Amino acid sequence: MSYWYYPGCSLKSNGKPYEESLLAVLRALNVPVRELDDWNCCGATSYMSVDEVQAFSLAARNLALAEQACRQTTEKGVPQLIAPCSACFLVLTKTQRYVEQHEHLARRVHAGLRAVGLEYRGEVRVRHPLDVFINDIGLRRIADLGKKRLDGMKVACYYGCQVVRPFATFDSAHNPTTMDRLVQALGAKAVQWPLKTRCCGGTLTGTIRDVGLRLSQVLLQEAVRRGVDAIITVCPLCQFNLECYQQEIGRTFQEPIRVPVVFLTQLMGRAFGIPEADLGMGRLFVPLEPALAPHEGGQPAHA
Amino acid sequence: MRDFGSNGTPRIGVYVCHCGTNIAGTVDVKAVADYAAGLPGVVVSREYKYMCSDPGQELIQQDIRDHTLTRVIVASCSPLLHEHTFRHAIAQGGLNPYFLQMVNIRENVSWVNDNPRAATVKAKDLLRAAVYRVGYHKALERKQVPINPDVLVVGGGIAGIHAALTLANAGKKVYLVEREPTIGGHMAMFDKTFPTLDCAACILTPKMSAVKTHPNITLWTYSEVVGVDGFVGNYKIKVKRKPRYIKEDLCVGCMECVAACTFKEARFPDEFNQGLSKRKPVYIPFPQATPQLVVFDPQTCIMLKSGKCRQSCIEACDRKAIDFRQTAEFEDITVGTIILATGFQTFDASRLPYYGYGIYPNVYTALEVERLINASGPTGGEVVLRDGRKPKAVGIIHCVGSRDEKTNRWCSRVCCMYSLKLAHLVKEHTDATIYNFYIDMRTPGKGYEEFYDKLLKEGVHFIRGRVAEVTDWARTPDEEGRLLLRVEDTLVGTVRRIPLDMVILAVGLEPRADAQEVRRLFNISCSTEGFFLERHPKLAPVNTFTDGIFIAGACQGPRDIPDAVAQAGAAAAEALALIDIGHVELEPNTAYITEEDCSGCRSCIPLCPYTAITFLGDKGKASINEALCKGCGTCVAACPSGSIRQNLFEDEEIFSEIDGLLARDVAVA
Amino acid sequence: MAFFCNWCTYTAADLAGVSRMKHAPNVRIIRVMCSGRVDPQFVLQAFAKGADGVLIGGCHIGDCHYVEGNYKAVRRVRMLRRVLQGMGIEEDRFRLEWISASEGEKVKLVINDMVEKVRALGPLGLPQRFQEWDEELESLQHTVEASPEEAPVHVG
Amino acid sequence: MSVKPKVAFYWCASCGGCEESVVDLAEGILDLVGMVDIVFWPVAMDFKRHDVEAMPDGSILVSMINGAIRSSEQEEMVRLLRRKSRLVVAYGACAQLGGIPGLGNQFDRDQILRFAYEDCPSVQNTDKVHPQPRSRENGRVVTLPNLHQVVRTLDQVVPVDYYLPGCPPTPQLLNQAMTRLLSGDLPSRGSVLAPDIALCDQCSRKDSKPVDLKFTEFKRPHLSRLDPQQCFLAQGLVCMGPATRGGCEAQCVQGNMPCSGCFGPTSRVRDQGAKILSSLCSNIAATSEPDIDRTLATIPDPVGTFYRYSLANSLLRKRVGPSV
Amino acid sequence: MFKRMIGSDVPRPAQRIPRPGEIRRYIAYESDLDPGFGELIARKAYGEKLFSCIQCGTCGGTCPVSHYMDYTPRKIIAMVREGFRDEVLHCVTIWLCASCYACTVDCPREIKITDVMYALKQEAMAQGVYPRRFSIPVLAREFFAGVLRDGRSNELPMMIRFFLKTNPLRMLQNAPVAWRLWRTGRLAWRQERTRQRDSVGTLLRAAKSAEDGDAP
Repeated sequence: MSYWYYPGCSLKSNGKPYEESLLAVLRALNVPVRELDDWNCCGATSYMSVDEVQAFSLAARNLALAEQACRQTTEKGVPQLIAPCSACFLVLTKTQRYVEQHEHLARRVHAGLRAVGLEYRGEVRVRHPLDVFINDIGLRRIADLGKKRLDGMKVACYYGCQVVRPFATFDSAHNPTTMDRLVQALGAKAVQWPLKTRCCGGTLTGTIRDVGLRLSQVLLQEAVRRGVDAIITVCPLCQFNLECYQQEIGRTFQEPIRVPVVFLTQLMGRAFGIPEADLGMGRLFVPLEPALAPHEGGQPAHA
Repeated sequence: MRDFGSNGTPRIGVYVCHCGTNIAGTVDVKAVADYAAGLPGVVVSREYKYMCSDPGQELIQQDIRDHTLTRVIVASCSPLLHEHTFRHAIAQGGLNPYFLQMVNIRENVSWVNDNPRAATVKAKDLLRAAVYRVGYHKALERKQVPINPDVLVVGGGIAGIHAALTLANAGKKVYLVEREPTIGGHMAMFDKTFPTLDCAACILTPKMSAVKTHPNITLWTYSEVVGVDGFVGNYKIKVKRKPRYIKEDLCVGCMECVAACTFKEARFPDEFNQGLSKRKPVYIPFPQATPQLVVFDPQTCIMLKSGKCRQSCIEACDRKAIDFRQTAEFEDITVGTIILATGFQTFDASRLPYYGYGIYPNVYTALEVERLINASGPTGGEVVLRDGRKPKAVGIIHCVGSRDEKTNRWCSRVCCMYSLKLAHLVKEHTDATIYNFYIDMRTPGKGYEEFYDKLLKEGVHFIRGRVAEVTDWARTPDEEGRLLLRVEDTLVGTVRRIPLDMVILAVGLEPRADAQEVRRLFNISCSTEGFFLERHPKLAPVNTFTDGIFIAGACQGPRDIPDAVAQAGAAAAEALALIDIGHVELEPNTAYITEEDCSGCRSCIPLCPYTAITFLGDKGKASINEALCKGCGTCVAACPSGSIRQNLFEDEEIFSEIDGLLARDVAVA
Repeated sequence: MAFFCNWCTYTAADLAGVSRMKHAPNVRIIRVMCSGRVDPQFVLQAFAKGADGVLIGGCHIGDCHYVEGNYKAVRRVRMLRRVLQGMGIEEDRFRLEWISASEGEKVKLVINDMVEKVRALGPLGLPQRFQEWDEELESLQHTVEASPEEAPVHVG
Repeated sequence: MSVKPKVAFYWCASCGGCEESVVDLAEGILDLVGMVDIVFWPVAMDFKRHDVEAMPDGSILVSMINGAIRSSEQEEMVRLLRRKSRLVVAYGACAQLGGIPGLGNQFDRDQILRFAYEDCPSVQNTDKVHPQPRSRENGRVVTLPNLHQVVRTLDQVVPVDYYLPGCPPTPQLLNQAMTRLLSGDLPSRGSVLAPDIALCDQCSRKDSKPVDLKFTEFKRPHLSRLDPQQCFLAQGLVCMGPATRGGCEAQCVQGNMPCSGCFGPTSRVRDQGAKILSSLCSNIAATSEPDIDRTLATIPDPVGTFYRYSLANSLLRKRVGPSV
Repeated sequence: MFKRMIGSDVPRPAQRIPRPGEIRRYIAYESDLDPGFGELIARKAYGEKLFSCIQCGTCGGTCPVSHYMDYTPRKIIAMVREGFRDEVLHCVTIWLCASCYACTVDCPREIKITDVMYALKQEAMAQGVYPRRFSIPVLAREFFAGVLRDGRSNELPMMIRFFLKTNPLRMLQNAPVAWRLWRTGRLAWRQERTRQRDSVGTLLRAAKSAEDGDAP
């Protein structure tokens, strides 16, 4: 089975490190992926607040493209479309559900697609990397490749909102564990904390700044309070808010805070022994290395 | 076979009921009655406000006399509701009750249509069918089946206990079958009962021992019904008695064996105490357990698991009551009626991770707290946290698992009241600050609202809002190391964070996990939620669709002790009513074979689930035992030469009904 | 035209009524004790007499008040389908549904859905067809009565 | 000597077997001829239609008419005979039930004609000529009877007084019938002159039928070795016996062939096919729809199997629309 | 440290308590309400279930920003249902919703609250009524326009336009982040866009104009 890869806009800009590390990791696991040709923006969340029919149509175009692409290949089976960005993953999944459930919406979306010579049959399966790692590739293979290189490291797995909400397709909406299981398979310790899926503020950091930053801050604070070496995430926006705004957060609330916030795939890549450069480590504002250093060779984290 | 009284053609009386506006509101009853008057054989056709009223019935009886009617058609509500009434009525009028045909123009017409024209047309069609059909009706006699006076009660909770005692006191023989090692059910776990706060044990245990000692009650605990056969008045029951590994007649419950057990320490979670304490492989569930017999748990007893054990228990037992070779035994009994009181189970709180049950040790279910409060419980009545501290602030979350589309949609009815009770008791035991988080406070019952008022006066906090999450996410010094609860105080209109030491989840009531198997076993129905379905929600609340089987207590839906007891009484009364007449009258809708027609092909014989059809070798014909036949008509439909027929559902009757229904369409063509 | 078993589906229909669930007025219900009582002859008779569709309602498999009457029903129905097919009667005109006593909603849904499907097919109208078919007789009778001697010559 | 009662025999859509069965009376036929005056019998004697027309109405005591009615000519003739006869007897399965010709009701007339004159493998008809009801042949108008849209039983065309079932009726039944009719003690009008009980009653294999059949498949006679003693149903074959009127002395069964139902249903059944279907299907073993279908699939042609003789007489009578 | 944080976390008193001496008038006349508003929003938000709300407040409790809202989501639903159209469309709440779907997931009545918020935002934007100090609509529009043009969203130009239109000062506020992003190569200069330029536009127009029977 091979996968189609839907990057979404973020992974081409501030989410670069995510794209780089994800593709590197999949390569290391020799899972072939092909970038979906001529994909377009999923519509994200702000589109919904302008016109939901167009938002759904926009997303549906990508779904249709994936199905078309798969039909052009000789392979059998349902097209698998990997959407690493939470917003994209949510919007694409939501589009599938709603088009299936609301016939009047479906009519419009199909009409739109027809106008550009596309057809959406509802065959494509939208997959999140976590889902693929756990259910397709499997912990064993990942653990074998990882060789416990992260031994003793202590991390907070932060899932954010839109991976398991509103549709808990592959993990619990309230207490997801896929990411925890992954990092543990690599030797790290995932702290149990209640903010795994609490909102990071999303676009509020850009629009209603004080509120947005506050939401990010409480997350950082709680993670630090639980003494983690790093926060692990799978969402470009979460990573952006939690990492890139750390200085602003510190300034705004007069309480400096500094903790690495890295993409799961970066950490995995690190564990797989993939070179820094291929993982976009250099693009981090708060480098992971210092946090990682003491554990190389597996010494305990907080000795 | 047409039996038309004195003169050749039937003389039909048609009566169209308004049912107030229930029917007349949608159906043009006048038009329907006039239409009927023109149909063949109809000599009188009337409409009346309430046919089921006495004047309505007298109207029919008068006409039977004046117009020498030979057939009567009542177009009103569902036959399931009033067929009986009107059969009785025409019988009083001197006509065979089975010369009646009912037309359902309420449930099947007026209530499911809002277009008067269509409804009226439909009513006419149905009526025409009845006119065509009723001519073929035959005079029939109800057949009587003797009732075995013995009763089976399934489930030894308060409902089962009460039903059993009521019947036993009335001099009936009762078999009480309980799955657990002791009777008492959920009530035995409670400390006090709302709103009177009298001690559950004090009012329950006397009844429990009464059951044990009652000469008319055979009590089988640690047993399950595994087979049900037969029909009202004559049910054949098979009961499986699981091995206790002690001889019940010898054991006196001295518990020497428990003391002597190889396991010096009790180390297995104690089911009765909700796992809050430990027990040994051999144990008695709780001090007042009835019967007072130990039971060996095959999952944990080394002897039973491996066969290798010092068996110190055996030496300890001077009555030589222990028998590890014991195996399951089966009892076969015959009873006339059955009362199901199999109770409920509580909602599994771990299904809602956001309340932290199973994640944070100090989140408890209400049942666990009942045990904590109970003097004979794991802490001897001390309400303390797992680490032994006394809680300073306690929150009780209502509606856990209830009123939620994703779990149980229904209101569990008892949670509000038992939460109030727990609030009071916990406060009494700990003097902690108590918060109740409720969506709606539901206290309908004698003295319930007053109890609520009492709690308000006691200074318990009542916050209207469904709690969103329970976490350990401390943000201020006073929150450190405590449970944090986030809720919108919907009355104040703000979100609140409340630090607590103990959270109590008021878990709802739901059907037992095996309710479906049980209802199959007894051939009754379940409502969509999975509780046993009553025959009629208002008029037959303890009856089921299977004659002679009654339901009592929470197996029919969430209810509190007073209601469960009342229902148990009602079920017992229903059973007694059957028993005291000594026989049941069964619908004569049985199948029969006309001997000269039967070719003896035997096709019908395997089709009968009640083995009512036998083959008479000497005659080379099949014949049906009316006593066994329940009148499903499967054999009738299957007889290849049309030689089996069924009273009330003769081929001619149904064919004519079909023809009648469709006659209009033909006329139109 | 619908045949409903007394214990489940007819009760469900009553429930639908009690809960005022409106459904298409085209359906006419005949109560039998069990879906097992439904003789294939009834179904054919219904069609022959002008029904455009026939619905049989019984308890869910395993829930039959008479233990297994509904098994008999489903077996006959499966075969009867094929016979009807052979006689040119569309599949959607004949349907078997399991509806338990508590499923008033389902009664509504099934009836409406079936009425819709049958409406799409248009009327079956067998009685009318029988009449049409038999016109060939009448017409001929006239010619015979009219001119007996001018009858056609038989070519051997 | 007194005037002998007049009897007519006529055949419509039939194979001629019924005529044979009359001849099968063997020497018995002489008694018959002795007793009655056969005034019309196209197969055996040279009487013409106009001879019949010449007779006064009701002058024939009884007309024995076999064969189904599927053409204008047949219809005319039976109407004519009806007028001339006091009694009309539907003689044999085709007249009573439509018989094998009745199976034609699974198709449209055009389909049948197309097959018969074009598609049938044994037909050489390059310019696709179909017979015309009216044509000219060296100056003379030549007419042919019309083929009806529907194959009919006799009583769907004219009132019938009695039915003599069978394909063909047994000489014994014919004898009994004749003697009864001639002796003048007439059974109630419309009755079938055969026992009103299913065949099993007189079947020699009755006792070998197990109580529980639990069919898992249905075998076909030409594809299975048939046990000469055991009940056919027990052997997994479709035997119409249970749904078929007795009176045939179970001849097929004697010949080790299952009953195919030519005597039609008992008086208590309206649709023979539906009834045997109901009985057989109720007794199959499968409980899940797929298994049920799998078992039932072993009956490739339900209509042809259950309605071998009675389709024209069935509740649905004829296929709706052309078959595919 | 906790002190400070709490200080800024708790809504400022001014929001809860009227200024000394200030008297407000709280009363709703039926004539001021819009009875059809509930249905309208329910339809727009695929929210037939909106009417089965039992006002339990789960949404308010679970919402990470509810403590900044003038009306909690629960109250919004109550007001929508009762036709408090103007109050709702002018409120802060709908602009604070970050689409985290917590409420939608937890609602015991399965009300799609996030979609209700979307519907309200659409409505407010259509009516042009929203608090000026909230720039979400502008961002949304910018985003919308950008995607309509390029088929993909391009942060940099979008953000620049966004800040110019709202509050140029914010641009300075964000300059450091922008700078670091650029330094780490996380700010794409190259304009991303779909190959078939028009295809997205055509698609959206067609979808929009497509007739639909009972659709919103």
